[in-house]
Amino acid sequence: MARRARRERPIQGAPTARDFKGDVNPDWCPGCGDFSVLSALQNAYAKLGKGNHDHLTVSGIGCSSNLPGYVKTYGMHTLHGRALAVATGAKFANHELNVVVTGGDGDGYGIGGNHFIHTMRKNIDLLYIVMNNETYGLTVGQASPTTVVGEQTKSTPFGNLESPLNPVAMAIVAGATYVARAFSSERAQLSELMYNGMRHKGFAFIDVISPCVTWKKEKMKIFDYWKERVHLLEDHDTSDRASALEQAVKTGHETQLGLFYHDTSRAALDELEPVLEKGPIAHQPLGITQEQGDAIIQRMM
Amino acid sequence: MARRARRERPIQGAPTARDFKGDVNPDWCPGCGDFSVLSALQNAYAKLGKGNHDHLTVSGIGCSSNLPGYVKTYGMHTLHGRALAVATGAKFANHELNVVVTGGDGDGYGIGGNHFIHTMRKNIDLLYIVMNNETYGLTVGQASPTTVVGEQTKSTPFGNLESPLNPVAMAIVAGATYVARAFSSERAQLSELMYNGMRHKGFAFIDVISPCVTWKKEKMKIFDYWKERVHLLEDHDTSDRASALEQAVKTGHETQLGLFYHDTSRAALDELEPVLEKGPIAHQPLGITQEQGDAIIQRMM
Amino acid sequence: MAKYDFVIAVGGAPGQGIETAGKSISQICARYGLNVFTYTAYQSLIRGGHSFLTIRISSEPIANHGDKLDLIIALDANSVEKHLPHVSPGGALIYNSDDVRKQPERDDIQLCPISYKELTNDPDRKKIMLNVCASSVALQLVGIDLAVLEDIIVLSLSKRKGQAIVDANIAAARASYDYAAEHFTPFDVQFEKQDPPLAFGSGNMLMAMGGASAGVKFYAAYPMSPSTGILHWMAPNARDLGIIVRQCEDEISVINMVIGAAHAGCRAMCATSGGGFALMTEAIGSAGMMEIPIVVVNVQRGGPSTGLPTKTEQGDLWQVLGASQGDFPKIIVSPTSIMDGFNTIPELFNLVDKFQCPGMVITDLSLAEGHTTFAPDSINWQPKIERGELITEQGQTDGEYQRYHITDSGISPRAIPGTPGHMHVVATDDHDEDGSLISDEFTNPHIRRDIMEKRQRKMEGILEFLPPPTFEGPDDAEVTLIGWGSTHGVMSEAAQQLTEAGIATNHIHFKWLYPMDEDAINEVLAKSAYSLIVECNYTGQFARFLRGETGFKADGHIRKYDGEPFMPHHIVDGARELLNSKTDLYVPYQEIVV
Amino acid sequence: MAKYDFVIAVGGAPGQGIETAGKSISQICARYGLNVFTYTAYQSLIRGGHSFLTIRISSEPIANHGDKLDLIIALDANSVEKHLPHVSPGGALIYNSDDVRKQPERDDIQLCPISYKELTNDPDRKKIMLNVCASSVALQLVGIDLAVLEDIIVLSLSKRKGQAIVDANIAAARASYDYAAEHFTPFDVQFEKQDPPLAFGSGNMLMAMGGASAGVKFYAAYPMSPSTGILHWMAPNARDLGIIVRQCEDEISVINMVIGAAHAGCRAMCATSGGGFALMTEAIGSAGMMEIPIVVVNVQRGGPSTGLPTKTEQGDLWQVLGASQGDFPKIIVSPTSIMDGFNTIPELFNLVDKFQCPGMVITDLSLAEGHTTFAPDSINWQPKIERGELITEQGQTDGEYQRYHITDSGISPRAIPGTPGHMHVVATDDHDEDGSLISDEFTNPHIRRDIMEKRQRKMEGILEFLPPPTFEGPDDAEVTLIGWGSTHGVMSEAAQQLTEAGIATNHIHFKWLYPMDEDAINEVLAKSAYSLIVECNYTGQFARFLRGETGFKADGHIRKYDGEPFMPHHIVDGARELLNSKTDLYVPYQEIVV
Ligand SMILES: Cc1ncc(C[n+]2csc(CCOP(=O)(O)OP(=O)(O)O)c2C)c(N)n1
Ligand SMILES: Cc1ncc(C[n+]2csc(CCOP(=O)(O)OP(=O)(O)O)c2C)c(N)n1
Ligand code: SF4
Ligand code: SF4
Ligand SMILES: [Mg+2]
Ligand SMILES: [Mg+2]
Repeated sequence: MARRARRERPIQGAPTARDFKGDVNPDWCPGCGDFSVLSALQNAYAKLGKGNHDHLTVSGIGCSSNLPGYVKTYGMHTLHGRALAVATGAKFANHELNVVVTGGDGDGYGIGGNHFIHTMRKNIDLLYIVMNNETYGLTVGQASPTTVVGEQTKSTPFGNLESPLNPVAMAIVAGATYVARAFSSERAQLSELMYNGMRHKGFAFIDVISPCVTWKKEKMKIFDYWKERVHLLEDHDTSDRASALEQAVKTGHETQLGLFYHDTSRAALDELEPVLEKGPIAHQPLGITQEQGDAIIQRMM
Repeated sequence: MARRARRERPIQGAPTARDFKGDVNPDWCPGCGDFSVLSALQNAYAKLGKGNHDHLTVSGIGCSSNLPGYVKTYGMHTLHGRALAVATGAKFANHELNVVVTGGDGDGYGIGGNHFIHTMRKNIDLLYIVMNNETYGLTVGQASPTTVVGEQTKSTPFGNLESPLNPVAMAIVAGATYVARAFSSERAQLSELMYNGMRHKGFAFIDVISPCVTWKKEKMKIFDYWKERVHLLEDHDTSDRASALEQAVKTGHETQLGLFYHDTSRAALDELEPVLEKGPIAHQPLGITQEQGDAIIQRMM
Repeated sequence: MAKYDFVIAVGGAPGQGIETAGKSISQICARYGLNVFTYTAYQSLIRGGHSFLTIRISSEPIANHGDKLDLIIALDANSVEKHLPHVSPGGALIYNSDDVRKQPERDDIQLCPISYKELTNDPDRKKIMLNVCASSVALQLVGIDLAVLEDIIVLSLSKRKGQAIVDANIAAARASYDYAAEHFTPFDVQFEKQDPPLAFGSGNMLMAMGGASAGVKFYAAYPMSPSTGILHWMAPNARDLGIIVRQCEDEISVINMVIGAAHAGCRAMCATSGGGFALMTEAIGSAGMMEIPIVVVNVQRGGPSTGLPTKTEQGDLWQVLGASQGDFPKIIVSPTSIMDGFNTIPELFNLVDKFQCPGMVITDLSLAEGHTTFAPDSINWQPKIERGELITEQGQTDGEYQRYHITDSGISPRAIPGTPGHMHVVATDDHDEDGSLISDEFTNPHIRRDIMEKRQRKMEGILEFLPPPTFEGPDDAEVTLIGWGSTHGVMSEAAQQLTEAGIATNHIHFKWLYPMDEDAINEVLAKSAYSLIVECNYTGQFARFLRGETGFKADGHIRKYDGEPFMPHHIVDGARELLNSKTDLYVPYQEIVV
Repeated sequence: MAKYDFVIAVGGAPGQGIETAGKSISQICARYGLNVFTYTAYQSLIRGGHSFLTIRISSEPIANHGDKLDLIIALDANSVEKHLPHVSPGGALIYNSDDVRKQPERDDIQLCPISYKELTNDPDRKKIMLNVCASSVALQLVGIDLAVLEDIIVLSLSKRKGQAIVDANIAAARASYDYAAEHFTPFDVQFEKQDPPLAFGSGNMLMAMGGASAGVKFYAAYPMSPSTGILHWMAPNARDLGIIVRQCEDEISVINMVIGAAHAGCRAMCATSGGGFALMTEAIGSAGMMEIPIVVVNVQRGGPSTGLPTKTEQGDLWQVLGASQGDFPKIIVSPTSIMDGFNTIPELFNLVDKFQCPGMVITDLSLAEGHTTFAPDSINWQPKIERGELITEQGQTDGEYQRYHITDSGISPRAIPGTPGHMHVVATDDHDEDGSLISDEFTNPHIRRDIMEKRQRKMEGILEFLPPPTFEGPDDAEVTLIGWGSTHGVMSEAAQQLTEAGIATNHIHFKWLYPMDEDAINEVLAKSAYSLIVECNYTGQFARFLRGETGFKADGHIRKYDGEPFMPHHIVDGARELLNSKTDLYVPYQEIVV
């Protein structure tokens, strides 16, 4: 949609959410849950206090995946399902960047499912925000891996027969070290979870209920539907993996919001890589020395 | 390796494991754990009592994935990582076939990880046997998604930095309805688990510790290594998902063998498909009737 | 009877009911027995953006959206501004005067302002019936009976919306119709009923229907524009027709499921667009190696990469040609019209079943999302079904069965799992006649050569079944237009226009793309005059491929790669310009910017 | 100094130490300053099967494994039987007489039975030192000093095995050497030391080294034969050289990580074989669209599909040409020798950095797993590194920054994330100059056309940097051999053999495959005599591609697709036969079946 004037002036003083407003206005449907996710993210970026250029926002393809265009950071709008892999590469190239990955449930849990599991297993230092609307929004409303049983969609006109995936439980089992669920309408909580997720060293994951007002049968009533179902996760020890899993598996018709699991004991993969001790490889001089080369040849003789 | 004479005579009387011996002798290294998996499978096939032609054994690519060539059933030796998807298609085409999928940890948990999760989520009626040797055997010994931290392999000469995946816990969370772990040396238990897995209507999964004697540092000592670590899962209610998960997550240096989880309440996806009520679609007459066609045209006018 | 060729276009923001207006107008014309072809320009957005639907209506058969815009319905102010210049002289513009600050100015067309406020009693002024008002005015101007419109409103709304809404819409339609009769001048062209009434559908629908008629029993998909229409047809029809429809986790699982289902005995099919097809390529090669017949449809959109999801292009030819590593038998076909999309599917299934190999359909958004009318009895619901050498019962072979038995034709009888006495393993590793891996026995280069030659011999057999490109128009021409696939309709018309303008032009068109019979094709190409290859991509993918297979080098090229499909005059202009210049490339300017 | 060209081959079951024997013999020769080229025929098995290692040794430079087998070491009975016929007349066969029931029979060669029992005191008779015994005999026969062998044994064993084992091996070597001196007749050819001593490595190693020298800082892989050698070099060298090496969950993540790393400022690379490459294709197009420079290596093996994992072929050309949907700038190169593999990587990185596009290296098992000797100082460890228009600091541009700024060259300066003041979004959707999606603003066809033309203009710039195919041999020839990539060495030698035999032959060879400069290439091709395209695949992938790009149609074709690489005489025989026949295709018979 209409593009706004480009602002190249550097941030003055402490950054504010406004400093993270992108050059393009979102093209989401009015009322889409993703708007709140965007503004929560802009807040979290601001709160972190770094310059715009220190962040890299990476996404796949989908309505939700259009997000990087709407924030003022470096951005990559990659292939459908591949954002986590691209982000991992970028993180290894420059581990000083704050790398945030955003996308949808189809993108992340459908086609991107394998990267989802393995990026968590490896505990890559990323914040991953999934705008879970339980549908394929951009392709006009088919079932997604989180669509509930019985729901009629364009691809399941007789009702969905497949059980949905439980992303939070999957994340805890697969090895994510910061696992949360949020609701886009609870914007303050969401922003706080994002902020802490960025500060967490390791893989931070937030499954955000971010309703689609266009393809969900209930249309705008979808927000009421969710408001009835969510409640805060309370009296929960976030360092207790077993209990986090127990809470996560419970999720059925009701959904708990908050931080399920936070493990500060496991190092992120980049912290374990001796090669990165000298600083980002993207900043290292290219090539190798003659001495290194000679040593290699020596071993070949 | 040397091919044996082709036997086309039909099974006489109750089938025995010998009836399921393939035309080709395995080319695995002497001592490889996969031999026991193969013979346990031949036993289980025999015990099920059907004809050879009623079974379809499907695999990907890897040492372990060579298995379909060594059993006397219909077989598909598909692409690396894709066996579950191919098997799902075959099962839907002819749900009267007993479809068994065999493969390795790299094939199933590495490149095939997305199919692994989603096939379980959908509860497709398959038996999936993973010969987990914690390495990429056929490609001469790189780290796999189940390789333990610190292990030196061809791809991790300084020691593996990545945490391994927990396949049993993943399976329970993702929606498999029959989840077990076995050890190739415990052949009787393995065969029994396979037999029950075939009879289970829904997705049955067995993670089998099947040591590689060639690429594991300990070589033949690998069996001793495992024998010290495994013990039977006892006093466990297999219908209790939470407790199954608790047991599965515990797995660290010690490994429990047996059936973790068995859910008989959830229907397999083919049972939910009204289209299959008339029998396998592979046996239905092709095309549509003139009346059906006319009705379609009518809706277009 | 009067001959006419008239174009109505509807512009507006998504959500304003452009599709509904377009569908109503098209359906009314179809019921009138008129020929309709539509094309919609839109964006990869759910809300916002701008859509522009072109409905060409003719008393004669048509196969593209034409050159002119006689009557434009502008549903919002933006459309008025954007499309005012696009109305052909003598045409008309219908717009909502409530909305427009500055009245549009053009002397050479009829301006038809209507006031939504006055025509409806929509208390919220949500303008949800604006499309109905504007359509009614349009239909009045071309002489369509109001009753027909009312029928359509009742039919399309009643089920979902309830009587009050239907009544309000009908009232708005009547008021608008009457208003038009009173205030505007009707067109000289007045639509007349023809016989028989026609049906109306898109390329995607017709390919899906072709699949159903061919006996597809397993259809798998992962949504991807512009191929999703096939899934959206298959899913609601599945239960009725006994088709299993699966939405999968990704395109890799889609095609591998299709392969599994095909191996187990079904006719199985899938469709996607370029990016999804890229993910499928590895498995296409595996179907070639295992000799499993499957059909994969690639509905091209603007590339490269995610590209232009809602725009058209013929840019994936080399991707389809180069799908998967190594050499293996395969068939590639590109339907030449929406209706041909229906027929191509059973034709291709018969070939892939006979030759046990993957078949690929390469088409594009312009056909797949384009809609056309067709005579109901032009559809052959029960095409010939030939499944090739299939073993489904014990005793069909005597003695030893070898899945990959080496034969002169390269075709080895195929036993379906579940059949007693024919157990075998199909493998993606290369294998001996009986399916055992060559690598399992010393990788014998002689066995390898034999089995490779067996497979590739099938390509010679396939060639015999593929007709050469069509040749249309005068033998003795000044210009020859050469094209492939979806552009047949627009090129035919361009050839005709050129011929009528005194530049005799003929037209060679390719449907079957691979394998190519060099001699047979060169025989047709030998009839070329000054030859121009017309295609919808940047590098001339077809021209380069054709030259490689036949040595044929065209004299010039007309290429478009801005996302919008060719209109006939783009080609006519290109031919004129190239005839008179020393350059060999013409890239048309896209006048209608949406 | 005497000139000689001698081939030693070692056959046996995997696990018998064939690789060790081969490596020792090769390394000894390398230290002698002799030129060595090796090729190993093996299967996709871990145990079982049969391996056959050919070591060609020459006083002159060589680039293929030759035509003959002067001396065969048969480590097991199976090898004796299999390879007895392969020994060239006047040659010799070394075998373990303990093992062989029936003594081999041939009058025209020297039979050299040795008794493992007698030569060693290996109490378990595990024959683990048989390779050492046989190598010692072989080396004695060609006049190599025992001391050199001892050095190699000490070097290769000491670290891992301990002194006792080293001593036993040395004792066995000595006993065998002495036994040979006493019982067998030395060859006329006696190897002589040359200067300087040479290094020895495989194509995979040299491509990896080329990557390191080019400044690759991020290497990702998923294991796939025959490309895994690059990973196996990168992984142990990573820490020393400051390279991040990641093994990923699949090839899709491999290439997407490489794209991420490249975008963030690294030189990043990956390698795979055909099936893995198929999975990478979608992302290759995305690198084209986002304009991110990456290098992807496809080491071809026998196809289609999983095919022949341990065999060679040039069968993926069309897959690489057709990788991903749509048109986008890209560069495809095929190294012409093992050493050229080293140089190609930095050359390609400079190009992709300059033109911000994906670069693809297409090579095959014969080069990647073939080993050769080379002079240590022939390696340029510090090649020119040119990163193109890169913005890494604030102030490099004044005012507004547009990532995809439209320029005459099509190249837009590239800002690296982390650089202040140059924030932008790269997108796989098509986009405007500033990176905003075209679909976000009415999918403007004019913007689309401009940005597409901007991207494609880079292809013209690239052309200027790509040298035409090489031309070698007499201008005035009877036959012209035309090839691409890995076959350079064997074709050169075939051309020479033909010329020596009175059929004057020249040789045109392609390294840079895409884009192709039609005129420049036709200028070289114009020098062709009776032209034969030589390639290692079934359908003539290169011939068809070359014809498409240039119109050139060869007079004949020599093709091999049985998994084994060409030997010079295959081509010589083919040229002779085609010259004298009416057919235009020759497929050599593979004599050595392993
Ligand atoms: C390989 C590939 N397959 C399919 C598509 C089509 N596609 C675009 S977005 C999308 C789904 C988006 O769903 P989700 O990720 O949940 O995002 P949402 O639109 O719901 O926010 C699909 C299937 C694609 N772009 N690429
Ligand atoms: C797409 C693709 N990538 C890579 C390969 C190479 N490959 C063959 S087997 C294998 C790993 C096998 O490991 P696993 O599945 O654990 O089986 P194992 O050999 O250990 O039994 C790989 C990577 C391939 N065949 N296809
Ligand atoms: S379609 Fe749904 S998810 Fe997409 S922008 Fe609209 S409301 Fe949001
Ligand atoms: S390499 Fe390992 S897994 Fe493969 S056959 Fe040998 S022992 Fe078994
Ligand atoms: Mg979604
Ligand atoms: Mg394994």
